[in-house]
Amino acid sequence: MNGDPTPSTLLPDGGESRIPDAFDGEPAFVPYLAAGDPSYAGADCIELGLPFSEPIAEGPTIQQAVVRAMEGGMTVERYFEFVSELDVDVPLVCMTYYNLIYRYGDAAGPEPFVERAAREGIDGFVVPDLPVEEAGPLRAACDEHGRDLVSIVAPTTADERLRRLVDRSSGYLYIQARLGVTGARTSVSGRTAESLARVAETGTDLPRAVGFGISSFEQARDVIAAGADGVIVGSALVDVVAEGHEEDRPVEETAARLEDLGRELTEGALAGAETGASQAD
Amino acid sequence: MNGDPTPSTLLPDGGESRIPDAFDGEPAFVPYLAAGDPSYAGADCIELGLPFSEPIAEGPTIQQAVVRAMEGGMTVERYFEFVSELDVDVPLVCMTYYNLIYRYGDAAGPEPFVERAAREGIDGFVVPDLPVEEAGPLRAACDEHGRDLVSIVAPTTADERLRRLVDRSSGYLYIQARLGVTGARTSVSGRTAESLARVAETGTDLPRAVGFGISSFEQARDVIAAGADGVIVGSALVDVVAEGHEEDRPVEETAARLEDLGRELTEGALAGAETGASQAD
Amino acid sequence: MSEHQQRRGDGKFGRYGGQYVPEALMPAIEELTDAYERYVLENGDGFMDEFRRRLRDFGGRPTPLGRADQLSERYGIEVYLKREDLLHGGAHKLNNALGQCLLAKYMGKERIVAETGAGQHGTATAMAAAHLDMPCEIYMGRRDINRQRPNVFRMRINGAEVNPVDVGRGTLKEAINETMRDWATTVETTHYVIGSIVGPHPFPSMVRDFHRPMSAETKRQSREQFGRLPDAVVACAGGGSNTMGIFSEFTDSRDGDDEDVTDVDLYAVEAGGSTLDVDEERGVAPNSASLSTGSEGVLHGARTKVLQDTDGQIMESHSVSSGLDYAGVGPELAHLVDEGRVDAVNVDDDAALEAFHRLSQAEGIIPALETAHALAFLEEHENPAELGEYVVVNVSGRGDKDLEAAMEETAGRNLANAPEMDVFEGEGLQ
Amino acid sequence: MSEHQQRRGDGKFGRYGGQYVPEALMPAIEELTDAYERYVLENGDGFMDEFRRRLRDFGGRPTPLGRADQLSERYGIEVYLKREDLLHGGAHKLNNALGQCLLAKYMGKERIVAETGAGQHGTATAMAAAHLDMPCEIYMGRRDINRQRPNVFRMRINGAEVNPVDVGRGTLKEAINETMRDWATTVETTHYVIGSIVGPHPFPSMVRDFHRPMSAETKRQSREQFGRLPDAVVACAGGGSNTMGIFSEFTDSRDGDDEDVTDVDLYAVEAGGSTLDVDEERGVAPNSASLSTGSEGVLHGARTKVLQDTDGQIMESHSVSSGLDYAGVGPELAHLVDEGRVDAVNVDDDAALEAFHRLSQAEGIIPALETAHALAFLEEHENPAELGEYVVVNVSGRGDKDLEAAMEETAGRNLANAPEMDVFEGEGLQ
Ligand SMILES: Cc1ncc(COP(=O)(O)O)c(C=O)c1O
Ligand SMILES: Cc1ncc(COP(=O)(O)O)c(C=O)c1O
Repeated sequence: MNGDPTPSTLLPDGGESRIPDAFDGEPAFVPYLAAGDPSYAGADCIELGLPFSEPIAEGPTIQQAVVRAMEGGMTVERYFEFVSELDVDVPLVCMTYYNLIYRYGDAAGPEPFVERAAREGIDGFVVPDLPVEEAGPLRAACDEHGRDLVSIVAPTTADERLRRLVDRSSGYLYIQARLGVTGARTSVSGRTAESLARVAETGTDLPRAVGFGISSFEQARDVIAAGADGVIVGSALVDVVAEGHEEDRPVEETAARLEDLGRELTEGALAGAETGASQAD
Repeated sequence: MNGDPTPSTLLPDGGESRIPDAFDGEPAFVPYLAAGDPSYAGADCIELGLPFSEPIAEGPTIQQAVVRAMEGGMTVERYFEFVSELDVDVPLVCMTYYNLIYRYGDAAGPEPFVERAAREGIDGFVVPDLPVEEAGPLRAACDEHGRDLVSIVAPTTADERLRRLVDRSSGYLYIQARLGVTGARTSVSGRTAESLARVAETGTDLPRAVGFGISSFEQARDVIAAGADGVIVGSALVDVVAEGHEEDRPVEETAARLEDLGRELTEGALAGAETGASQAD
Repeated sequence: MSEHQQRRGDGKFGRYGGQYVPEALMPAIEELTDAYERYVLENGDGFMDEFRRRLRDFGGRPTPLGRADQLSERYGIEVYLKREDLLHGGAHKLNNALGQCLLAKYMGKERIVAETGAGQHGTATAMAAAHLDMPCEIYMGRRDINRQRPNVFRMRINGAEVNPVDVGRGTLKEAINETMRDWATTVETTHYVIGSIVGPHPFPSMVRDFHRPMSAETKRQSREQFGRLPDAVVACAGGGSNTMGIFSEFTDSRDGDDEDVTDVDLYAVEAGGSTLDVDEERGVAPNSASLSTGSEGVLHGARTKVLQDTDGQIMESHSVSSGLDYAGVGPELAHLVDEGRVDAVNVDDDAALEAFHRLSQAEGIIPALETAHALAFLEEHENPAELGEYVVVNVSGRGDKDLEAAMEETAGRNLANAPEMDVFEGEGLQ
Repeated sequence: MSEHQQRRGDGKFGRYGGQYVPEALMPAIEELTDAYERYVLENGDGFMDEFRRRLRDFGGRPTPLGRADQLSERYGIEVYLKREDLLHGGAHKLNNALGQCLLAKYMGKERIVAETGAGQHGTATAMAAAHLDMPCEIYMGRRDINRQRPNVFRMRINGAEVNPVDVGRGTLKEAINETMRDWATTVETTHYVIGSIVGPHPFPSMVRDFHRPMSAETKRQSREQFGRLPDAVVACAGGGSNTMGIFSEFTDSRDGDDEDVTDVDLYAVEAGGSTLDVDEERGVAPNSASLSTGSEGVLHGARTKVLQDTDGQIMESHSVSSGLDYAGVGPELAHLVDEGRVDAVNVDDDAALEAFHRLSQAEGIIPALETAHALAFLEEHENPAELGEYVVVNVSGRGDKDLEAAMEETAGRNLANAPEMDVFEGEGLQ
């Protein structure tokens, strides 16, 4: 395990992660999309899912997206091809499970995957089944290639553990809004505010993005007001894509709807920033 | 248990069993019929079945007859009524299972049944589930009412046991032609001859009637030739009755067929008697 | 009369018992009686040693005695369960099946036949015969075959032939008749493994003795676990083998025990079916409570209590559990009830089904429907505390064989504690 | 490093093991690790005493070790069977289910969830939870639900909820994913009872320890019955819990035994399915032989041997027995195979079905289809005498749950020793 905490500001040369910039200024809007779904403009950073056959941390919406993608012939190779062709100028975070990272390439271990991802323009990683205890080798590979490894902070993460975790994260902290799996919900757990406060107490500089169940103006507003630097929105968007698939809508129509929902959430986040600022007064 | 063996010649007064007469002279033809079946002329003695719900010693033919009789409403009372109305002048043997004998009347025990049977004109009893060990009370009741209690001799009955059994029998000995249950068969077990020889060795005066599976001229001939004094024919006759029932034949037609079969068997028995006599020469 | 002679007995239990069988079977019965005395009572050729070893290594004896925490709380007494459901095959039946198959082997018999009702005795016999490498045929009523399909599968898989009996109602009674017929034909080479403490002597005594380990273990385990004998022992009674098996050490004190084993109250719980009333007209008893409502008669080789009409015709019995669905009962049990040593009680189908669900949910043990009757007795009792402080219930078998039947029977009733059934009917789960 | 610390371990077995779970679960995993060390390893609050008592009185331990007379003759060696089929519930699974449910109770958890494949772990968990009065939900793939209906019934009857999992192929893999999701939501009040020696630390070690009595008893019983340790122990491997359970006392000599336990050869028999070849294109492995044909990967919380394609996507596995139908295997077992301490072998579906019928007919024991794989290994071995004089086979479960499946699978094949099937199809018997 790599004992050196590596904050995101300490990136080696050979291309730097663009993630820190995404959280500069106004609250960031971070959509999660499965690779292959219609791309999204208006994002400050994109989490791009690489589907794994055992998505243990996902709710039904993203599970279905995984099934769709895999039936559509998605492979690790195609994922990288898709990423390299992607025409967006925001940072890209690869969200996937550890086995795909571990297995890639000829040598065992995460390095070949990280090397390739860096080459294709991926700035960082979120790996839901890789707690800090097992993250050493991936952290080392990220350091080597100047990529970020985002940690997830759960409502159940106790303070001592939180400190260890903050120390070893880079890019941003993914604040899990509630227990459970991904999926759109109508209200945000009161524990989100608690988590944000506890993170603040650690004194970390890392931006905090809140995800798990964010789907509306109000939710986006509330989490930003509670001190978050950005909102991560997954299932709510994937639902739009899924509906488009089911009802055989033209890609542009789905893209337009995604844009609408994105706008609503961005506005919520802005409203939250104002409340937060006024509360801070 | 009644320790006194009671040979059939020692009958108290108040009506005597007519069975000994049936075996005087020519080989006896002893048909078994379920009570209610068309009566049979030409018999030297009739075994009249009183159906019991658990006919453990019967093969399929007589089991079916039992079911038919019970579904037809046969009860112990009707059996006795039937017997009392029966217009035949040969001895009648009641063949049934012990529970019906034991349960009849107000007092427990076989006496009331035997008393009633004697009154209605029954001369004796064959009870397939009553070995000599359990026959004491019935033997006593028979003695009291001058009835015979016929014992069954099985192929498995060893010599010592055979002597005990012969000592406690009256009327005749029912020589079981083979192991198993009642039912018409095409050949007679070689063990029949053996049984007859073993019975002869006991020096008993009791007539020997052979039953279980006798259905043809040849069989009747063979058992009589081997030393039997009569043949008991059950399932072969009951088959004729059953066929009549199935095919809805008029009672007279069935009666005529019974008569034909009876004649065939009687002739077989006579033929056997001649062989036996010539062999004895 | 020496201890030994007393144990040997003459096959009579008071006014009950005896040997009411066709003459053709008597020699086999005598041979069996000799073998019983020589091998079972006198441990000839080390028979009982081998039997006990096989009961342990093949059968899984001793079975546990375990406290039922939730039931104890519910009834305010200490309820202990004797776990015959854990015996190989899933019921107490193997004790007897193994004993008789082994005895048949010692006697030089080449073939095994048996009757079965619920299929438990049939499966136990098929297993024991396979274990001892003997060919085996089982007679089973057509109706029972349809009610207990998994057990039919099991017998066939163990290599036994299963012969359907179509006569009559196609239940246990008819299967016994048919097996007797087979035996009467093949008696010289074949042993008939009777499935309960019924039939002619020596069967009732012999079957009881093969089941006696239940009782001996219960005595020992009670002392180990709560320091004394129980106040009461409760068992369901069909033919009565699990009953006499677990009662036997408490009905006499032949082992020279200090404690008075006869202080232990014994309850035989019969199947009350739908009602204790009898339809004399149709010859049907909608129950199997021969101890409670039957009268003296002769059935299947023994004088005992039977369900019969006034003529003495045996009635159709009924119970939600095939294994209790029998019109007779073991002569020794009938005698002990007459003597007042055993209390005959009964519970109805509904109570048994509720008890089935209760034990399953409260203790994590799915009992056979037969066993459920014994458990229902506690629930039906007005004041279980009257039974004493420590009560042992004999869990004679497991309910795996009864799943379909229990679901079906449950669906038609309004039981307080049944799980939602829709999930079983294809909606929820299929 | 003290003995104790060595036992405690860090959750790694050579290159395998670890804790690859979502952050939200890590606190629970840490809490569980503490509880494992405190209660299981150090017998805190007398946990292990209570566990052993309940294993005995509720579970039926010790299970017998019995000589298989007919198999011994067939193979010319002494074959002994360790009878986990006699454990309550019908498989070794209860050891672990009871241990974890009891641990959950000691930890103050209020609710139990579990996944199940064949339904054996689900039924064991439902029974253990009912026994300890805890609410319980079981996740089960839709396909398995249809293949193992009796077990679904049993879980429901024991009061557990059964939640069908419709995703994917609807087997064990998907059920595990779904249970993890439940746990990730309810982790504060709920304990997830994993069904084999898989998953993140401390599960593999803890589940092994709960199954360890199999091994300890086998050691003791072998000495009692044939005066020494066996030459070989054979067990089937799905996740590997019955394997590691019966192997564990032979993989180290920590009890200070005189005898060299490591002389005992250990065989883990995997499901060879229809063939060992893999359809990379479709992502399907028509077998479940992850030890023999899998590669290193991370699945369900641990690094281990898994069936996966070149990308690292987990493949669909296959076996005639649902309980072996899993694409991974316990990390400790993977390690022991790498080390050469355990031999990984496999037999195909046909051989397993034949062994199912062979044991049923020859010994009167109907094995689970999983277990049948271990038995088939003897038959498939070119020269069983090479295995040694005394061979113990772990009979991990009984086949009652498999009757329908076995009949169906048998009907389609040309097996040397299957009983006539027509009798089951309604012609002969219905
Ligand atoms: C589980 C179980 N209990 C009880 C019985 C009733 O038999 P007995 O009264 O002889 O114990 C049976 C009969 O099949 C049974 O299977
Ligand atoms: C009887 C039996 N044996 C073996 C297994 C395989 O599990 P494991 O490899 O963990 O022992 C199962 C799983 O359901 C089972 O039911």
